[in-house]
Amino acid sequence: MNVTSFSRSGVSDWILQRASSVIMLAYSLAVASVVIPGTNYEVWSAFMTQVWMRSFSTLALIAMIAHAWIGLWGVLTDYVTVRMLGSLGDRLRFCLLFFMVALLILYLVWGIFIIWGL
Amino acid sequence: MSDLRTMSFDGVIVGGGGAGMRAALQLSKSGYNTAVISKVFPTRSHTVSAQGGITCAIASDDPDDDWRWHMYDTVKGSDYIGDQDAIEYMCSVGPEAIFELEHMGLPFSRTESGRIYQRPFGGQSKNFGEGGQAARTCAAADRTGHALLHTLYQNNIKNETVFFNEWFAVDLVRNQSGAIVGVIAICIETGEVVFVKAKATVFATGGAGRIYASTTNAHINTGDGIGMALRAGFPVQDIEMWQFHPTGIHGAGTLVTEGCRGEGGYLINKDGERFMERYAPNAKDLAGRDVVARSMVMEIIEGRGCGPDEDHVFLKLDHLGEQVLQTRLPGICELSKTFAHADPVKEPIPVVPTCHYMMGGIPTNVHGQVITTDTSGNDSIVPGLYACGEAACVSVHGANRLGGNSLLDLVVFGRASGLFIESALRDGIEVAEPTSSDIEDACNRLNKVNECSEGEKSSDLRKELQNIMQNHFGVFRNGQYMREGIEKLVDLRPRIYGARLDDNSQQFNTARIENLELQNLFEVAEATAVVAEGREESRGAHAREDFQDRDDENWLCHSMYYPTDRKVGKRGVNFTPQTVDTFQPKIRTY
Amino acid sequence: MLQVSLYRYSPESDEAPRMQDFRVDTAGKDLMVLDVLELVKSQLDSSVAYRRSCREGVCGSDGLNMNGKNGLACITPLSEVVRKGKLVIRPLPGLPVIRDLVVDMTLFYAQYEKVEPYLQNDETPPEIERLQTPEDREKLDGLYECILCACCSTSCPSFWWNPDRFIGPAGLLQSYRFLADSRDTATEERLSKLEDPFSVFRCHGIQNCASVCPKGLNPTKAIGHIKSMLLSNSN
Amino acid sequence: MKDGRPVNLDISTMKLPITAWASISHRVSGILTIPIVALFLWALQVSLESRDSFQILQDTLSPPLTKAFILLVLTVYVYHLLAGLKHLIMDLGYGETFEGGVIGAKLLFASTGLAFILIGWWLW
Repeated sequence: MNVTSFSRSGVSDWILQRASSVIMLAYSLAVASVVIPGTNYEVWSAFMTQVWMRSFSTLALIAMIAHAWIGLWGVLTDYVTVRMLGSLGDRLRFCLLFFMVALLILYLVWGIFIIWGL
Repeated sequence: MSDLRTMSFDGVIVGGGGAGMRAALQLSKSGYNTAVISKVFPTRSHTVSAQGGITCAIASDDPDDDWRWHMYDTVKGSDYIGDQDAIEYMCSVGPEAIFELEHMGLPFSRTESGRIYQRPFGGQSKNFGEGGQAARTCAAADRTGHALLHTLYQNNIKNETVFFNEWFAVDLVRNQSGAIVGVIAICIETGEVVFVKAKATVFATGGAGRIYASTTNAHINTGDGIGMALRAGFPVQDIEMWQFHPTGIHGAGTLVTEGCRGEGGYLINKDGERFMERYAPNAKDLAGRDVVARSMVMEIIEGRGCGPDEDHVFLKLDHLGEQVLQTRLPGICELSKTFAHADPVKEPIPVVPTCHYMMGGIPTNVHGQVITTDTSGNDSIVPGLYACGEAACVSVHGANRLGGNSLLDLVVFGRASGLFIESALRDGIEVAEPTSSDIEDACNRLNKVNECSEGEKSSDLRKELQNIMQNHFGVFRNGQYMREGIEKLVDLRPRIYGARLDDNSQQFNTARIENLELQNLFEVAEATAVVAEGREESRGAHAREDFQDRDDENWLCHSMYYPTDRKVGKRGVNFTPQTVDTFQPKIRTY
Repeated sequence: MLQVSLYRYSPESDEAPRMQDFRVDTAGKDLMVLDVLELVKSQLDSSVAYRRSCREGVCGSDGLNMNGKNGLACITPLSEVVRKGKLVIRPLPGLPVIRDLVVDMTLFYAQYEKVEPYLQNDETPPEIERLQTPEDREKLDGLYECILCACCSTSCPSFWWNPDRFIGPAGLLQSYRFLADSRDTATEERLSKLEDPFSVFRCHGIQNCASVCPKGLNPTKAIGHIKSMLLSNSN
Repeated sequence: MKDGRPVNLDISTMKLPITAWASISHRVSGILTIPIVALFLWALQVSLESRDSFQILQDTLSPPLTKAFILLVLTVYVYHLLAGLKHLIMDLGYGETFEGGVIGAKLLFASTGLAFILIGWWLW
């Protein structure tokens, strides 16, 4: 089961989960600080295309991928297991995990295209 | 029934309490194939309820403390019918046994210098009674038994002892030459009956406080080992000696440790008077337990009891302050709030003397070997059978046990049994196989219990038994009244052995176990009754209204109860310790 | 009259578990739940199976789920759990039921044994006891008092889903009891066995454990300490 | 474990503390956040493409029903953030007592409620 965990270590997964959440929290605040007062295309676009903001967006995106992987892996290894579902459990979990990882990679590629305006 | 599955071990220990697990640990450490049969998961054994501590001269509180002083106290406490060689062994080996426990991880409370914390307990003195109150009871807050039992279980895990948890031993198996070769046991979970064969069988089955209606004892304290020994025809010793603990919570029966009084608490009557000053001017509330319990009953009889029915007294603790109570007696505060609805920080705890400990039991020597007496009254060893802990009578408690000595007893003699069996196994033990009829004999009782489809409900019979014992064989005893009690027991015997079993299922059938336990309770109760009536004197916990004085001329001896003819006999007390002078019987005052 | 609803299952006669109702005369007293069970067994149905021993909350035998919450039957007064005159007693959640209110605790004990719950110290012990300051001893308070009743672990969802991989609150509390003991020298080895994603890190701070512990202990906090130790150990 | 033994695990019979509900909803909101991320990415893409598409996005998001949907989505996301924040605070050793956990859970639910109102007020 550990093979499919993000870092294969509980300690590193745990640290990554925390670190990524701090990054996303900060990123959400940064974006909110521009969006909440109300914005227009010029301001918004200028803000988001600064190099540091593009880097920050990329970092947040990667943090989100790691965070979601670790979180979902936890969920799947709780409920979608041989113990819970019988012999089907392991295969079903691998399928779902594969699907989730594929989706997250899709997010990553898509996000990078958006962020860097490619 | 000879098609029973057989499991073989070098040593099998019946009972997973402190004594059993200490014996098992000794054996499994030395590499022998050791099994423990316990009717509950080991940490649920009654040792877990021991609170105050384990008395031993480790010289922490007083660097000059001496095990001989502890021995003096114990001999005096026993009212001089404790065997002095056994007491000498316990008190002198004690410190080593305590330090071993600490090395195993037992979380003792500590003094500022980092040593084990010791508190004063009843009956403790320095310098052979001349040096005032001693503080000799090693404690882990007020959860010493819990800490001890868990530590022993943990170390048995470490040493890979085989545990048969939730297995119930039914009866002994004896071969044609009369040697004990194991027990018949039921796996409670599956209902399977198995012959557990062993070169050494150790009874560490604990006490039988459930013979009384009001007891500090757990539901499981049904004297199974005593019952099995008596049915096998072996005598029991000093079985009339039952300790009533002064402070059981009124109504609930739950124990409040003597450590409360050791820490400075005291008893008061309805006038708020500290009445123990009258009964024991020197030791006051820390006199022997028998003395304190009788004094409490006297107060109640004379109309100075507390509460609407004037049927209890109060244990006052509030003057000790919240800080002391929370660090030294946290468990007591919990128990009192739960069972007496009284917060000791603010109000006193209602208490009453409650059946607590069986001083008597299966007679053994210091190696745990079970002793019987032959026709001419000489001691002889029962081959293959050992006993330790409360089930055994070594005897270190005589007619009255001192607080904190039970834990020391079970550790020291559990260990001693293990050590002896270890060396016996090394020398080689040859046992003749039991025949199939030997095994069948041992299954007899179980078969009969299973077949009882008529008869009375065992729960009603149990209640009846407990009430007879409570009313006729309590703190104060009287010949006439005891004889009436014995008659009631005669009537009760066939009814208990014919008790109905409604539930014939195999898996986790607790009704069947309870019927088997009830028969064991009955055997202990009957032995108690017969001997209590027979011992015509007052000594230690045995207080008779019709024989109020101690009679050293006739009764400075152990009582023996022979089950085959239900007769009372006598056995000499050992007065010859090996390294110290004999402590001569004196008038016992506190 | 108290209406008591018991979870019944006998492997020999029941296909599936069922609830059985009893009416118990408590004589208006605020009994403990265990007293009620004893009344049912002695007066109404001797075949009801449950565990009990000390009846004062120190042996840990009678952990049960009473009106939805785990606790010890012997120290839970009716006034604390009964709602609308009704008491529903079910076995501890998440463990296989052997019969009625008796669960198979094999997995629970296995997790306890996994943490090597015994003092490890290879140094030769002194002639007397090992010394320990009162301050160091105090670190064991709130840990060593565990009675292994399993109320905590069987109220923990993480333990429900992974009882074979997640050590669970009871085992981890004991794990920390030895990590925190100044006399134990196996700290590194102990920690290295806890680093995987399941043993400790399945704890999500749900705190059901602390909310049910009949001894008022707090496994969540102990687990927090273990996590901190693992963190500083990995640096 | 012997096969065929039943297990008592009917959550509807259980009384769970508020801390458990906080934790369960943290997990549920986390799972919901996965598709929400796709929405965010889409919105980001459309908002950055051109001035026109930015306008189209604003128009798309203005009907009341859509606003209500956004309110829900943002609340779920904010709940997950706040619950995560609570976790971080607990990791630092605060609120590890059960009482502390209860207060934390109450604060979490209260602040999420507040966030719901504020987001709603902001949207309209």
